[in-house]
Amino acid sequence: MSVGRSLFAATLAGVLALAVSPASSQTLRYANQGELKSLDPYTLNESTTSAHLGHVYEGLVARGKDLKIIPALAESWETPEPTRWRFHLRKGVKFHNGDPFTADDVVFSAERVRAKGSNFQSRIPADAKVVKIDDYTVDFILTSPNPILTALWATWYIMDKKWAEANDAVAPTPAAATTPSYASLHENGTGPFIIESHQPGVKTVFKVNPNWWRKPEHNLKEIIFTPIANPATRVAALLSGEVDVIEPVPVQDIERVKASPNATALTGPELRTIFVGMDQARDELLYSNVKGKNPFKDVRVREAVYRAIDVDLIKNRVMRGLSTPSALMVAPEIFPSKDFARPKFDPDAAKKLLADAGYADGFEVTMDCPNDRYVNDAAICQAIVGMLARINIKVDLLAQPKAQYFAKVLKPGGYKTSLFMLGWTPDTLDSQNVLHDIMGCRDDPKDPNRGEANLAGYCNKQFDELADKVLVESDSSKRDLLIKQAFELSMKDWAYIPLHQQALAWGVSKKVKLTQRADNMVMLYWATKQEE
Amino acid sequence: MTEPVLSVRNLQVEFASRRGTLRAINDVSFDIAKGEVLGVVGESGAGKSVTGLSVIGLIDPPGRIAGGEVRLAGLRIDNLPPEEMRRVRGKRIGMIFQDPLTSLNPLYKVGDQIVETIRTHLNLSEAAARRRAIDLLAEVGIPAPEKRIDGYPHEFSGGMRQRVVIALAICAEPELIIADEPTTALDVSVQAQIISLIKRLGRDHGTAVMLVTHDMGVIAETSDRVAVMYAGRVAEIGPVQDVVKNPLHPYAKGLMGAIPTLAGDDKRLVQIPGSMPRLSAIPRGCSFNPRCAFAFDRCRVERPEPLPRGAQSVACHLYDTVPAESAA
Amino acid sequence: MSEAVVPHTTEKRAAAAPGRFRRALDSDLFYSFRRSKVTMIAAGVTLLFFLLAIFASVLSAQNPFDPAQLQLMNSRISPLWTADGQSPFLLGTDEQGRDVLSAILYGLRISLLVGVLGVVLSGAIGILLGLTAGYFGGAVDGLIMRIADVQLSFPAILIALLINGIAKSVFGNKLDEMSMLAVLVFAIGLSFWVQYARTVRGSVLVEKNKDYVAAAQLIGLPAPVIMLRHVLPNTTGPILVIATINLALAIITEATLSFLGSGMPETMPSLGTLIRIGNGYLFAGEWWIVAFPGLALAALILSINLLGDWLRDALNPKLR
Amino acid sequence: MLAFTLRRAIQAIGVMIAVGIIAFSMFRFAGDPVNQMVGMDTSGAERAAIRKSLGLDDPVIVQFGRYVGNAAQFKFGVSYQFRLPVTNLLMERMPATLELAICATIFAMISGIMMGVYSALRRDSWLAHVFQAVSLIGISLPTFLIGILMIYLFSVTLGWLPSFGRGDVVHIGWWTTGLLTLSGLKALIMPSITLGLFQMTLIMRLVRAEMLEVMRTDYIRFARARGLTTRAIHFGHALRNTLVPVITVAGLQFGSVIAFAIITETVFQWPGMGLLFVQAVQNVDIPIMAAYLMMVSLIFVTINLVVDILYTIVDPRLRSTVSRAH
Repeated sequence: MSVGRSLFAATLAGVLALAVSPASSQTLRYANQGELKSLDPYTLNESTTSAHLGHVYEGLVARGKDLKIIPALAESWETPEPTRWRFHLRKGVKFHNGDPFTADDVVFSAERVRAKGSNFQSRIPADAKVVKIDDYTVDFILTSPNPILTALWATWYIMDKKWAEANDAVAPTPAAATTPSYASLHENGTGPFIIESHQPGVKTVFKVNPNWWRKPEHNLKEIIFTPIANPATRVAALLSGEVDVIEPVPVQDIERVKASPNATALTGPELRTIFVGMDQARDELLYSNVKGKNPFKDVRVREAVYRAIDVDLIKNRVMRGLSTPSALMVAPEIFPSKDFARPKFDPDAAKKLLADAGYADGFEVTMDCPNDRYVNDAAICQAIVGMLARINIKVDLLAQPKAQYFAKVLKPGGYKTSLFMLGWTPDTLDSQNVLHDIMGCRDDPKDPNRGEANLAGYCNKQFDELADKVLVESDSSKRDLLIKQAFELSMKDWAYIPLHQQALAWGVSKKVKLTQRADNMVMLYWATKQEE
Repeated sequence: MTEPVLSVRNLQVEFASRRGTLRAINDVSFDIAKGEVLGVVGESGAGKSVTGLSVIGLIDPPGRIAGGEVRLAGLRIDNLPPEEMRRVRGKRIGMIFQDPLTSLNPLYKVGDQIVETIRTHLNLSEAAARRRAIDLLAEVGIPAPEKRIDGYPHEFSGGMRQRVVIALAICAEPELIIADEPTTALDVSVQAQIISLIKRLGRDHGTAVMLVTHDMGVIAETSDRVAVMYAGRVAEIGPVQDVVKNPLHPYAKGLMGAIPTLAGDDKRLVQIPGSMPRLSAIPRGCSFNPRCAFAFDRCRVERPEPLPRGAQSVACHLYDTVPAESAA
Repeated sequence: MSEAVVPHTTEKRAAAAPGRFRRALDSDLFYSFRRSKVTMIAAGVTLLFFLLAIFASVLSAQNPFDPAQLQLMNSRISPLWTADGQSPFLLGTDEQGRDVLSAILYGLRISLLVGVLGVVLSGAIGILLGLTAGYFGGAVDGLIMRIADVQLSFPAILIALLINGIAKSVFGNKLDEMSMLAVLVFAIGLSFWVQYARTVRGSVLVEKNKDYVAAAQLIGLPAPVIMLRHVLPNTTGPILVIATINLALAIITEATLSFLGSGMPETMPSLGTLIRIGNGYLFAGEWWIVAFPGLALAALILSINLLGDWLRDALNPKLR
Repeated sequence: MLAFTLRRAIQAIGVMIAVGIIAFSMFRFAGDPVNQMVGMDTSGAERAAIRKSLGLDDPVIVQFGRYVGNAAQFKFGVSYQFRLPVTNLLMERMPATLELAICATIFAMISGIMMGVYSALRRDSWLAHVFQAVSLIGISLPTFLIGILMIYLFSVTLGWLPSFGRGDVVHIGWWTTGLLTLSGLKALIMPSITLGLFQMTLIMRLVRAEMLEVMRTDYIRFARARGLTTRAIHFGHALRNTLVPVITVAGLQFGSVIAFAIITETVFQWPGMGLLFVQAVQNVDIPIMAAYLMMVSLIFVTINLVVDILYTIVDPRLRSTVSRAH
């Protein structure tokens, strides 16, 4: 009876599914300002590309709607020893070409992602060993404990060994490849969608994968992705109903989109922190009228600049309320703490501090700023220029497209900046990345990668020691304490001026239900669209 | 007497301009009989070309015929509706312009232009029109017409082009040909040929010709009668021998004096002092009075009307009150 | 973009009508000016714009180029006559609290400066090259005219983009607002010289064969000087027409460059930059940020074009 | 004729070489492509390796030699952004741009000639004045503003026309066309008008001026004196003579249309070469920029050549004496 009933139910469900699914499966049209730049999942570590590829490829782990690490191709894992991670793989998973997914593919992918030309080499420590135990069990053996080993694995996508070998795609396609490899033009993942056609910069069509191992939460039969770089055109396409989802919506258009009868805007805090930095490494600023000394080396000047910037006003006026002023260099989702408050906006104190430092009449300095990277980036910089003008710091603003901007201020360009604005999302979703990359001393002989993105050249050995302890500490409460101490130290030094976490804003048709994730990755396998 | 081919009566042509209305033609009357060649002579600006254009109805705005009438074989044509006037042009009145270099459309073969004109006016087939075009070209003296008919205008010399223009003017056997300075733009050697061609065609087809020129020599050679124009009026009109030998109007005298004669006598060319007034500043009374050696008070206040003097007609007060005596 | 149009007519005219301009100026020009109401209005508007630009600093509520004068508090205020309007911001304010009216006045100054200097530069280059080509003839003429041919087939906007890009890459990131302005002037100047060169060259070729040149040379006067005295007056009319039309084109070119991100920076916006910025706020309902600069630009260019049209017709009696 | 074509062809090659040098030297300095190719967290050593593998560390002269050698074989390398051969990318995008440019030109020619002829023949009618006003406004508003306003009106407010893209395209060999589908045709309307508006204005004014000029010529007067119908005079004689300069200008303008498509394509997200170029500029994608410039130059010189030949076909005076002095 029970067998009969359940059989009956299953049959009924099947019939229903057959009857319903053709009608209810929908085409979702999606437009993003960015582009799907390569189909080889190891070529480019860039969030838009990773998000797109996340529809066709999967990692051992994934991030859920709340960004928590959840099992994906690995059903479960454990750490029998601090340096050994054991992953139990999901059975019955097939790649899009029908190849079964096994431990060999994991071992292969682990080698490929660390090979020369991969842009994701740091996903797995270079000295880690990956060992196949059986077809569905893999061990990762590390040389030192790493509590956040899987933090970045949601975007370490597993590739098919057989397919790669058959198509001469064993080596990852380097970003600088001069001939496209098979893997950069074709995909063979395990994910919920299959790329049917890909015309770079024009259109990419994703068809649903009927053999996906997970039960789909979406009701889509295909996704048509179009990059639309021009913000006004993108918004117009949404308002006129030509696309169902856009990312991002310019902040000034959010109200308009919300007021529209057929679309709405999904907004929420993003993990990216926008901050201002001052060059405190050089003895003389590159771009200033102060000669022979560097005013930003004086902690009073740094505090003055900090106190002269009114982040609330920026939030209300420039960001239209869609930003969260931040005391820390990381978002509260990454390091939730109630112990930090942003030092108060106080232009009079700022003036006094400047006078104390010997700059009562102010000084001149050039500020570098991107104008096509972050939400209203140039406008924020302009506002800051105005605010600093009131404490007599005359700022010459150099707002440039990101290509030129990054070429100038990043390490390869020689950190050529005196005052700048930058945004940062720790892709490990962990504070340690910020402590190490942005606030660690540059030119550490033991760790050349420390301070890689520390454009301000802030350097405090005590701080670096704390950061190193954070890396290896596996006890999370002890770890949080260390992080807190590090942040406190940097605030005492007025090392950086965090401004806010910008809001992410997606435009979504009223026909579409969608989950918004704070890392701003648009995952359409959680989207449902009403019948048309 | 048979009806003249062209009869112009009291023609007035005005140009509206920002300095007021200018009268380019003022009370001009003349007739041309069948087969007759009327020469119209005068300095530039005298209104001779405008007279020709108003006869064929091609005065461009802001010009307009303000008064008088033009009759073609008795039919009044100055007030015809545009479409009917168009049918008159080319069909009943042919026109030849000054510059053969610019009269032909450079982008069309000459044959096409002739055929186009023939077929506009005569109900002929393409082939028949082409045959006629070849005949016409032969008639105007173009060698190897069956070959040249497919040539473009720029492949013809100036004289040859003017022959083509003439062929175009006569292609529908018009009753009247208006030739506006047909030889001015041509070499002297070619001039005579063109003149004799026009004369021959007029004779052969019995066509009336109105020959507009500033060249008294051409007139003397070609015309049956001559009209001397000055400042928009006919100063004197009459048979060509009479006017040349015995000009009545002081202006005509001056003009005739300007013809070099074969006699080669020591009489110096008479120069008329001064120049023709601008249309905007035509003097009161006789428009010639400021330049006239014989002018008297009446000339300065009263406009002289044409007076018949034998076969001639002259607009001069000298011949009104004191007949003939002071005219020497 | 109209470079291909004007030479066709002006070259002919310059050759056919020596001294026409001078004669025209005596009476006809002024008359036809007085006769056309539209032209008078256009001239009035153009003059007004120039005056506004010159006296921008006196007329403005604030100096929009000085960040210290911008109050973020005052951002996005709608025009005075609307419900949320605030004095003294007659036409409202933008995202940065910049008074739209002041920004327009100062932007007008930049736009006109770029336009006028660009036109002057292109005129100077064009006249010089035209004189050189016409006077020397031969290989020099061939070379200059070939360059002109090539350049003519490339739209000014692409040339300006190129020059802009080259300047940017040569000077790297050291370009501040004033040098950006200089780059724009340079880019526009180098994109628009061809028409002048052709006009002047045509006129030189006509004058060169005239007797007085030979006569002047006989008595030992330098021919170029003599020719200059004749050539320049003869070409003044056509050059004036080209310059007027090019002024409008130059201003639009600057605006377009700024749309493509190669124009004046946002800290010293021209009208074009203001429109580009404001464009982003159109959907948000903050129409005044783009509408007024747009209207100002359109009115300015329309007036200049009307003047140019009238000038071209007035100097060409055939068309009257 | 052959000698003439040959001379033009040699000139064209000269132009291409000059453009090549400009393209190379400009893009040699246009910012560091490596920054665009990798994420921000890529290490300095990795960046240096990429630079080396791209040959960006070689002496300039070596890089130029390599560039010329490759360009001569139509090899422009691989796009830094898309990691695809640039030639393929451009060929893929070319149909979109050419289709747009041709539609814009046809629109501009037809409406421009009609409006120009009308306003020349009926100079003082109110409609002629309206045309004049429209033409002035057409050149007084920047293209991008017109495009945005049209999108706002026809896509967002009225919902009649698509705001971006080409709609559905049909593949015919390597060519793609939007002319065969309804959505493709609808998508063409606004971009074509936006792009063609300036040309329309230009052609209209040119036609009007030339027509007025032609109408005053002796051969038109003579044609009237021959009693030809007004139709034959206006459309047979006057228009044909007017069209000679119009063809020249429209032909030369076709190059401008392609270049101006950069703006239109950006506004309407039209997947053509212009959009690719703008994206390449933003991303310092040197191979695409260089190839675009070369490609567009090639189109320009080809057009010039074609226009010259067309010219000789339309104007018989030039057939015998082809030396067309500029």
